[in-house]
Amino acid sequence: MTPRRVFSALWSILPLVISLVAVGAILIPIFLESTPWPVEARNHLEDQGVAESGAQNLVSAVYLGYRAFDTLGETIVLLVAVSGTIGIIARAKGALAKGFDREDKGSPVPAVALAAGTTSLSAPPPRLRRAKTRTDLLEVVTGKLGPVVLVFGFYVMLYGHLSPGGGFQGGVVIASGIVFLALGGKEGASTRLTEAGVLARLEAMAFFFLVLAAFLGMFMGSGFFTNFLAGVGLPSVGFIILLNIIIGLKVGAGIGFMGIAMLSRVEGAKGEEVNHD
Amino acid sequence: MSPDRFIFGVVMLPLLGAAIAFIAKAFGRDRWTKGLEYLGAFVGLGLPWVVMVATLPLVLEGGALEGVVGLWNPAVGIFYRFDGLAWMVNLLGFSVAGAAWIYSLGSGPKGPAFTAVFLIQTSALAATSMTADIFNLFVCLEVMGIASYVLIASSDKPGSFLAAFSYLMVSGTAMVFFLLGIYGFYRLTGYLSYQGIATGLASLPNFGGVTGILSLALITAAVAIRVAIMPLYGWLPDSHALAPHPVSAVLSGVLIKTPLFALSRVLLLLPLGAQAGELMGYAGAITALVAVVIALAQKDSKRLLAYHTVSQIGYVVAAWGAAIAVGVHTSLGALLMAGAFLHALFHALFKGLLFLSVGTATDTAGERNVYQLRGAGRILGRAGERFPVTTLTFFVAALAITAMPPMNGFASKTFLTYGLKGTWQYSLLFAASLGTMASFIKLSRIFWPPKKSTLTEPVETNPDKPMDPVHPARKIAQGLLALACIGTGLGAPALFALTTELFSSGPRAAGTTLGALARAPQLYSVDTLQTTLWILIGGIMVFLGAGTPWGSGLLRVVRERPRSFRGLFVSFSLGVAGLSAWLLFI
Amino acid sequence: MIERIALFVLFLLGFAVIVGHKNVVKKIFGLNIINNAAVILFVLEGAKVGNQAPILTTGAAVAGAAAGSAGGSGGAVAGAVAQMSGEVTPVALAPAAGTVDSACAAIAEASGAGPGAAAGLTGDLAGNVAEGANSLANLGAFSVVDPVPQALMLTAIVIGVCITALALALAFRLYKATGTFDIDEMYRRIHHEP
Amino acid sequence: MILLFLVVLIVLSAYSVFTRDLLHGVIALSAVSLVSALLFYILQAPDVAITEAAVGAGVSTVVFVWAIRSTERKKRQ
Repeated sequence: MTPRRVFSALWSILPLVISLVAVGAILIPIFLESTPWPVEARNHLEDQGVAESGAQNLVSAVYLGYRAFDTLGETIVLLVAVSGTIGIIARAKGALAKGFDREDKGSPVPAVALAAGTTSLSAPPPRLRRAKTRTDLLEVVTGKLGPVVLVFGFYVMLYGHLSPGGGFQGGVVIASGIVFLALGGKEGASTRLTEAGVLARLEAMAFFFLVLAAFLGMFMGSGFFTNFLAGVGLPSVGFIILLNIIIGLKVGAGIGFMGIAMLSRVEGAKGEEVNHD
Repeated sequence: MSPDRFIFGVVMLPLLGAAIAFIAKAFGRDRWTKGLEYLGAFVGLGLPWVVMVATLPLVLEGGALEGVVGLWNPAVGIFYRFDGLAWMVNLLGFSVAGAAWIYSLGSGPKGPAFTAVFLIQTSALAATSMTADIFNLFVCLEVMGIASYVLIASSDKPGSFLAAFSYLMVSGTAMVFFLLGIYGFYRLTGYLSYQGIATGLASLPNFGGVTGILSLALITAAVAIRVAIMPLYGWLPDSHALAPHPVSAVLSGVLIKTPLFALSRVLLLLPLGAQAGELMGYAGAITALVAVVIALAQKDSKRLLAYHTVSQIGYVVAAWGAAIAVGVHTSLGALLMAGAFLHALFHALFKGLLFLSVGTATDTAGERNVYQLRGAGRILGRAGERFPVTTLTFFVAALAITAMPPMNGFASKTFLTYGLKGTWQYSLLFAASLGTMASFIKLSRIFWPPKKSTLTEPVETNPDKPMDPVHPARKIAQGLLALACIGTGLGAPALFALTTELFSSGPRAAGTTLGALARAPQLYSVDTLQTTLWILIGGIMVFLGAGTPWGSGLLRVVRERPRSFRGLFVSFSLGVAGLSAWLLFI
Repeated sequence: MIERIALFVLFLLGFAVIVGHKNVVKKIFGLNIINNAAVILFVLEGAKVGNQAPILTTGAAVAGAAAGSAGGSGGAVAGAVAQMSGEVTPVALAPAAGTVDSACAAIAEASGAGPGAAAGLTGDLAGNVAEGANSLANLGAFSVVDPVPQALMLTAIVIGVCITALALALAFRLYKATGTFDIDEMYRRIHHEP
Repeated sequence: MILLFLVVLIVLSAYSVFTRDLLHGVIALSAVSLVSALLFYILQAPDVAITEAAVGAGVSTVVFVWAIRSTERKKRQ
C-alpha cells in the first residue's frame, strides 16, 4: 500500500470520523446523565390512574387514555406507511389500482419517460426467486394455525386494559393470523378475510370510527378525545376497550393487507389479486 | 358550544375528511368514489374555516385556548394552546393547501389515496401549530414527515424515490435525536409539556447543566432539518423539484414553516432558547444569500424554484431568530416576528403560485430547462389558453418574490428588513435580494418570445403535435393564488397590524404592553422605493454579470458541485455540534 | 452507568452504519439500531424507580378496577374508599404520604375536573387522596416502574417500524430503477441521467 | 444481567451490519428484537416487550425479508 492510497483511504473515511466524533461528543452527556428519574407522573398514576382511566394496566391507561392523542398520531403514521408502501409496490408492477392513480396519460412531460422505472435506467431486471415457497406442510400448518392465532390476537386486543398487550399488539397478532390464513388457504376455498379488498375496507372503516370516537367527545362529553362513555353512564374503562378494539381491527387489517400484498409480490402468481380492487 | 370544545376541529376535520377519502378508496364504485372524495376534501379543507372564523374574535382579544387534550389529568395528559400564533399558522396552512388541492385536480397524482394523504398532512400541520407537549410535537412531526415522503414519492420518478429516501433517512435519524432530547428533558424535569419543562428547568441549578443545553440543541437541530436552513438544507432541493407540482407548492409553502413557528413556542419558553434562536437567525441570513447563488446557477426551472424556497426561508428565519433573541414581548421582537410571519405567509402564496404556474407552463411545453424553453406563453395559447392566465400569474408571482410594489412580497420584505436595519444580516439579505431579482429575470425567459436563430425550442420544431388543453382547475387555483398575492399586497398594512396584535398574545407576552408598535414601518416611502430601485438595478447587473463567460463558469462550478448522501449526515452532525458548542460556550 | 455506555456504543454503531455504509438496506438496519438504542435507554432508566410492572394487581386498586370493569364505574372505587375518607383528611395525608409532595394534593384537586368527575367521582376528593395514601403506604415493599416512558416507547417503536417499511419500499423501487443497493451508485445513475 | 443482554445486543447488531449476506443480517436483526423484548420483560415493561416482539421481530422482519427476496441477497460481483 502506497502512502498515497493510505491517504486516500483516510480521506474517504474522514467525513464518517468527523460526524461520529461530533455526534458522540454531544450524546455522551445525555446518555450518562444521572439525575434521579422523576417520579411525579408515576406516583400520580399509581394512585389515581385506575380511578381516572379504569384500566389496571397503567401503560394502557397512558397510551389510550391520558395520551390517546399521541396514539391517534401513531395510528395515522401506520396508516400512511401501509398505504404508501402498498402504493409504491403496486406501481412497481405498472399497475395503478392500489396506489395513486396517475391519470395524466399522454402528457408530454419528458420526465414521464423516466417514470416507467425499470425501462429507462440501465439495470438488468433482477431475477425473482421462483423457488417453491408453498409446500403442503406449510399449507396444512398455517391453515390450521391461522384461526388459533386469530383468536389469540382477539384475546390480546380485548384484555389490553387488564394485562400486557392491547389494541396494537393484538392487531399485529391478528395480522399474522390473517397472513397465515392466506398462506394456508386452498385455492378457491379461502376465507373472505384474506381478500385485499375486504381488508382495505375494514381498515378504512376502523380509521373512520377512530376519528369518530375522538369526535364524539366533542358532542357527548366535554371536549375532544374525552372519555365520552363515562358521560352516558357506561364504565369509564369502556373507552379504553373501545379504542383497543378499533385500533386492533385497524392495525390487523392494515398490516395484514401489507403482508398479503408483499406475499403476492414475492410469489408473483397471485400478484394481480392485490391490484384489481 | 364553547370554543375549547370544537377547537380541535382544525385537526380532526381534515382527519375526518381523510377517513372519508379512505372509505371512498376502499369501497370504490366509480360513481360514488369521486363524490365521497370531494366530500372528504370539503370536510377537510372547507369546514375548518368555520372553526377559524369562530375563534377569530377570541384570538383577536389576545385570548388563547389552552388545556389538556381530552381533559385528562394534567400530570400526564397532553397540553395544547391555540393562540394568535396557531391561528396564523392555520390560516397559512389551509389557504395554500386548499388552492393546491384544487390544482391537483388538474394535474399530477390524484385519486382518493392522494387526497387522503394530503388531508392527513394538513391535519398534522394544524396539530403541530397548536400542540404544547414535546412528545406530541414528535408525533406530529413524524406524521407530517411520513405523509410528505409518500407524497414526494408519488410523482413516480426514480429521482423522486431517491429524494424521498434521502429525506426519510436524514429526517428519520434526526427524529431519533429528537427522541433523545425528549429523554434529556423528561429525565431532568419529569414533564413533557413545554410549560412544565420550562418551570422544571428553571428550578434546577444551572438550568439542568450540560444535559439541558444539549437536549435543547438536539430538539432544535431536529426541527431545523425540517425547516431546511443552512447546513441542513441538502434534502430539500431534490424533493421539492421532483415532487408533483401541487405537492411542491404545499411543501415549500407551508410544510417547512410550520415546524419553525412550532419551535418558537419551545424556544420562547425554555432558558437559552433565545440564544438558540439567535444562532438560527444568523444561519438564516447566510442561507438566504448562499441559496440564491445556487438558485441562479440552476438549469431546471423547478429546481431553481426549490433553491429559492431555501433562500426565502432564510429571510424568514433571519427575522424570526432575531425576534426570538430579543423576545416577542419587546416591541422590536414583535415587529420582527410579525415581519417573519407575514413573509412566511406571503411566500407560501407566491411560491405556491410560482410552482403551479411554472408547472403548468413546463408541463404544456414539455421542457423544464430554463435555457431551452422559450415562448411558453405562446405554447400555452396554442394549448387552448385564450386568456393568458398562466403568463399573468407567473409574472404576478415573480414580481412578488422579487419584492416589487405593490405585490405582497414587497410589503413583507420591507417589514422584515425594517427591524434588521443596521445589522450585518441586513446587508446579506440585501445582497440576496439582488440575486433573487437576477434569477427571476433568468426564469422569466421561459415566457420570452423565442429567438429567430434558435431551433432548439422543442414545440416549434413540431407544430403539429397535439397539445393537452390546460385543465380549468389549474387556472382556477392559479387565479385564486394570484388574487391573494395582489390582495394581500394591497392590504399588507392592515394585515401587519393584525399580525402584531395576534403575536402579542404569544407565550410569555401576556400582560405586556405593545404601545411602541404604533411606529410600524411606512410601506411606501422614499426610502423603501429607493431600495426597490436599487434592487432592480442591481439585479439586472447581476443577471448580466452571470451571462458573461466568467460568471457562467462560476455558476457551472456551483451547479456541478459534488453532492452525496453522506454529506447530508455530515452536515447534520456538524450542525448539531455547532449549535451545542454555541449554546455551551456563549 | 456501564449499561448506558453500552447503549451509547450501540447507538454510535447504528449511526456509523447510516453515515458510512454504502448499502441502503444496511442503512435502514442502522436506523433500526439507533431507534432501538433510544427505546432501550428510555425504558431502562424509567425502570429504576420501581420493582413491579406497571399493572396493578393487588390492593384496593384491583378491587376498584374490577368493580369498574364489571359495570360499577368509578363510583365503585369511590364507594370502596369512601369509608376511609371519614377518618383521614387530605391535609393530614399530605405529610404522611412521604414521597408525595404537595403537588400530589394539587393534582388530586385538579382531577376533580377530569374524567373521574364525569364518572361520578365528584366530591370524593378526600376519597381519592385516601386511596392514594393507601397504596403509598406499601411504597417500601412494592412500587411500579414509571409507565409513561413505556407508553411513549410503544409509540416510538411503532413509528420506527413504519419508517422502516416505507424506507424499504423506497429502496425496493430504487433497486428496480437502478439495479443496485449502493447509495453512491444510485446518486450517480439518477443524477447523471442525460 | 442487563449488561449481558446489552453485550449480546451489540454483538448481534454488529454481526447484522458486517455480514455480507443481507438475509443473515435480517435474521440477526430480528434476533436483536427478540433479545430486546426479553430485556424489556426483565425491566418490568411487558407491554413494550410484546410490542417489540410482535412489531420488531415480526412485522419488520417480514418486510425486510420481502424486500431482500424481491431484490438481491448478496452483492453481485
